[in-house]
Amino acid sequence: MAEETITLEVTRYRPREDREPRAQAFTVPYRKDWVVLDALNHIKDRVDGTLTYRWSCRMGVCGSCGMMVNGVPKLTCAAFLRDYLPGPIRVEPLAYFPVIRDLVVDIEDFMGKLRRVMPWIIRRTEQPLTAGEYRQTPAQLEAYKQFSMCINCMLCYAACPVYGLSPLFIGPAAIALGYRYNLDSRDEGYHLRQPILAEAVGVWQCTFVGECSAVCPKGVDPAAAIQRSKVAGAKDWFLSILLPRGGRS
Amino acid sequence: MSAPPAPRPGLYYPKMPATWWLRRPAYLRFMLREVSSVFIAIFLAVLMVQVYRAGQGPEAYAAFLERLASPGWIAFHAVALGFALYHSVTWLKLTAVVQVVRLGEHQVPPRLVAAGAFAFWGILSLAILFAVLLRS
Amino acid sequence: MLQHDVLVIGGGGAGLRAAIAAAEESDRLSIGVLSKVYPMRSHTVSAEGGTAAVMRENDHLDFHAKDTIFGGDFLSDQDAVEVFVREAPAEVIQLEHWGCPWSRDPDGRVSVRPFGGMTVNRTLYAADKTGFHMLHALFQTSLKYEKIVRYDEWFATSLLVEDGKVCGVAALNLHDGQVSPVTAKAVIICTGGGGRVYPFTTNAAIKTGDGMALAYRAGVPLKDMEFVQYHPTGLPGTGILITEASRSEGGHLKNKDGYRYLQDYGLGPPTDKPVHRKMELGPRDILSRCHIQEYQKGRTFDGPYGHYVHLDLRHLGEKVIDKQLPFVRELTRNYVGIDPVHEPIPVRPVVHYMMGGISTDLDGATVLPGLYAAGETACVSINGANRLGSNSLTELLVFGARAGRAAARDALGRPPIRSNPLAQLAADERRRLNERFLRADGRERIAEIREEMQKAMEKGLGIYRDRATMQETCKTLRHLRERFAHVGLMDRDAVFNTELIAALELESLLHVAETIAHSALAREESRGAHTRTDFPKRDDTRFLKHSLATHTPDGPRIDYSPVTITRWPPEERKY
Amino acid sequence: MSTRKTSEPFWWGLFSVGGVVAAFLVPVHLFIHGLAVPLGWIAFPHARMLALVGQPLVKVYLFVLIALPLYHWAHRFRFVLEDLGLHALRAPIAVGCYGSAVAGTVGTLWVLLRL
Repeated sequence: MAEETITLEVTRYRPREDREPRAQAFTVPYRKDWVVLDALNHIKDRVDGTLTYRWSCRMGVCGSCGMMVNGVPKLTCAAFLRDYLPGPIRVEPLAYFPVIRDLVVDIEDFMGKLRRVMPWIIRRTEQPLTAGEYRQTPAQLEAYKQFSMCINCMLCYAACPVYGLSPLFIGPAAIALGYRYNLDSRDEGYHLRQPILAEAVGVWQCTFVGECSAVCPKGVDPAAAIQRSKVAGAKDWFLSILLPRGGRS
Repeated sequence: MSAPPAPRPGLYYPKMPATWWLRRPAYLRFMLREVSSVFIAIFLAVLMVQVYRAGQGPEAYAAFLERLASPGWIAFHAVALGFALYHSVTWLKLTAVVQVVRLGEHQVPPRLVAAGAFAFWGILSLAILFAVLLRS
Repeated sequence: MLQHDVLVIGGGGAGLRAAIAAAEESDRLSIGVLSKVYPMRSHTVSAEGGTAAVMRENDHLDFHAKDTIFGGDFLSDQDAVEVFVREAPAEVIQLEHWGCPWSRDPDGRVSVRPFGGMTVNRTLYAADKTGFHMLHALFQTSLKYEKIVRYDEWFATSLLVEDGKVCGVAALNLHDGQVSPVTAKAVIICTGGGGRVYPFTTNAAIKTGDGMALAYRAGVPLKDMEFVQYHPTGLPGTGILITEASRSEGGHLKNKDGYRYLQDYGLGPPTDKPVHRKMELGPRDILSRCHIQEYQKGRTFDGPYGHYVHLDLRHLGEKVIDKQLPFVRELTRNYVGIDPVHEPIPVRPVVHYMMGGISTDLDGATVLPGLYAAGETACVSINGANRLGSNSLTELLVFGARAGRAAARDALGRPPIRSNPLAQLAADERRRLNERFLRADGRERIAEIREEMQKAMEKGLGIYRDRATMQETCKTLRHLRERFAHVGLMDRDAVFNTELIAALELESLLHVAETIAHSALAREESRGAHTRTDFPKRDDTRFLKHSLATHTPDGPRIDYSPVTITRWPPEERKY
Repeated sequence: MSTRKTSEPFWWGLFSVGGVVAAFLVPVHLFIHGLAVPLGWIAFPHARMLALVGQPLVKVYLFVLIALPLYHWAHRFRFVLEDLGLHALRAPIAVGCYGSAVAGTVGTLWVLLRL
């Protein structure tokens, strides 16, 4: 009996030899419970050991295996072959990022930006551990929880044409994480963090395409975080005009 | 603003063609949304001229209205109305996501906020139409 | 040359906690964190249920200690457990101060939930993404420390040892393929476990026991490797973890007759509300064995991925599931197309955690001067023969921090490292990788050897074990090691050579598999997760001791060391 | 506040307000003035028009209706041009767009105050 198969058109790029990426077709067995990542693993283990990509948890939480599947940023561990029948399926590296090799992109730019938004709790005075936890009501937790769900998978950057056009843009995930700490009732670092979010290359670059939120596998809604930071930034700006010396310190 | 990161050798830097917004339906919808502002602006400029013509006297005003009745302008305004409606729908939907509305401890779901905004928009539009009809 | 005072290998929970602890110990220290993946990709991210610490008035350090020791079938070192429970509360509060979004009670205190084998509610949680939130809180906090220098996507290929002291590692930078020495006065291994020696595991692809093998190859013994924990509730096929929290929130395990079978195995009586240590809140080793026995009685379901039972959450209702177990719902919907609000979840036991690891003292120090270890990769040992759920996240905090501080103090007291001999050692390592993998023309395929190893491990070192099959597995593993010498790579590129990484990982896996198999073969008793059909009873006279596997050219040599008993003399383990 | 001064919040603020005005008010006016009146569905003779715009409140209303959405247009059009690849011309584009909106505002004021 002939085995059912499906074809993947996978982007290949060897930095030492290729000037441009090219597509290579692989035909793999089709199984209805296989995801795109399973197909890639099949190719790597049995067909071509040089195929290069990242993956790890296979349960949608480590954020390693983001790629463009038929032009849309996806976690390949959660993209089932059956949803792309009859194929072929185009598998490309995440858009707008520099490509290191094949399906592996360079995310150092994001790592730097993440650090810039100071994604940690900032306090004027640190309560000693012996005094126990900072109290935080379930409602206070709810206020920022959604924005703490980011797995740094970079799908939002790959969906964001603004990032593609202007790589200086801080971008959806980093802004959402900065905003997450601004919303945390334990944090007192708004005055340090918000100016970074509200820089010219920060929230103001965003034109609210909204695709970052559409592709987010964790429902973070970075677009909302960005727009709300704009509202806060505009408020701060007009306040600083009205009360040049007062307002928020 | 810091300088753009220097390209590193060995990496492939993808280029962004000027037609990027044709690549995905969502991008195209975004572009149409942005372009709606052009149609709105043109309409408002026309409205301003209409007010100006009214100040110049009945003849100038009538001539202007006649010009507006030409098929070209009617077509333009029909298209512009489509864009204006598209702007309103997208704007109100997105505003509901951006503007957190709280009732006590709880956040009002964005869908509900949007529904409220749409209702307000409808009532306001009817009121304006009614006011114009009454006066004319 | 890349030089640091303290070098942490692995950027997961334990590694980041150790790095921060070292950074806070002294301003004068430079700290490196070297990891084969970006820190936020580490497997800590997949932990779900929670982290245990005594937080409430109705609890006591001694209760936590007793539960842990009892759960570990008295193989835990009790001095280590006492340190562990004592330092746990401050560690979880520290993490709270660092922004971890713990679930909260209405009064603003962190919430606690029951967990398997615990007598009191003491498991803090962030819904059912506790590991994810802990890892990201630690990672994001670590960004605050400028003296923590990261080497993301670097693979440590060997320890550099000079004059009997660890002086750093040789490491492969994935981005350019260069092997460089990274020197340090103290090295902390925090690379997690090696669940990938088995075919069916909750463990991520990266969990290949690299750190264990690194230490083992340098002559450090691996302790209690025979104890491998099966988690009773993984999804068939993928092995995706369905957290124990789904049972502590009140979920029921049912066989194909819809019967809560755990009551037949001394865990009853069944109650509607979960009762500590009863029924579904029994310890993982026992629940996994019950599953196999149900299967043998023909009372499990049969599916394309073998036998399974049902984890039924329907009676909890949508509200509870969405608030306390949103990830379970997300996972089952995405991966098996089942909504736990309306349908029971198919589950079966799956390899989850290694109680054993690099043998360390209470400060994470190994017998090799300058080398430390913490987290799943280490064996302190607090988990004994069976770890209780939610102790591992606490362990990586407590012993990660202790190892970080101890390594920092160690580094402060050591003279500068002489770099010349190390450059030579690293050059040797570069040559080894080149000749062994990149220029070799072997015919053996990585995937084939890996799959045969996994099959052999599942067969001989599963939930139930006996001498004959284990001997067979030992033989197979030895044979695979010989085949591995002839492994051939298709990928000869320097840049991001993941096939080379896969080969190095397979080398680690084979070492780890052998230590598991040989340690298990030598332990002729049943204790905790190590169950032998030919020796069904615990034997305190002969085996109340830790096994130590030491590397020799002919495979692991097994020795023993005593278990530290302080206040809890061994007794029969009955729930 | 140590924020590096950027005028972006100011223009974004005007853009937002203009967007709100455009969303709520423009469609119905577009319908009336662009279609209904020219097509004769509604009569809108000169006398009524003049009487209407002579009222101060109506003048304010017309100012809001016409001037504010111009900033909405300016902001969006600026980014549309950038999106189409004119990145190198960012500064002149911004000046041109916002400048046009300011000119439109002055023009609107001039027309309304002359009446």
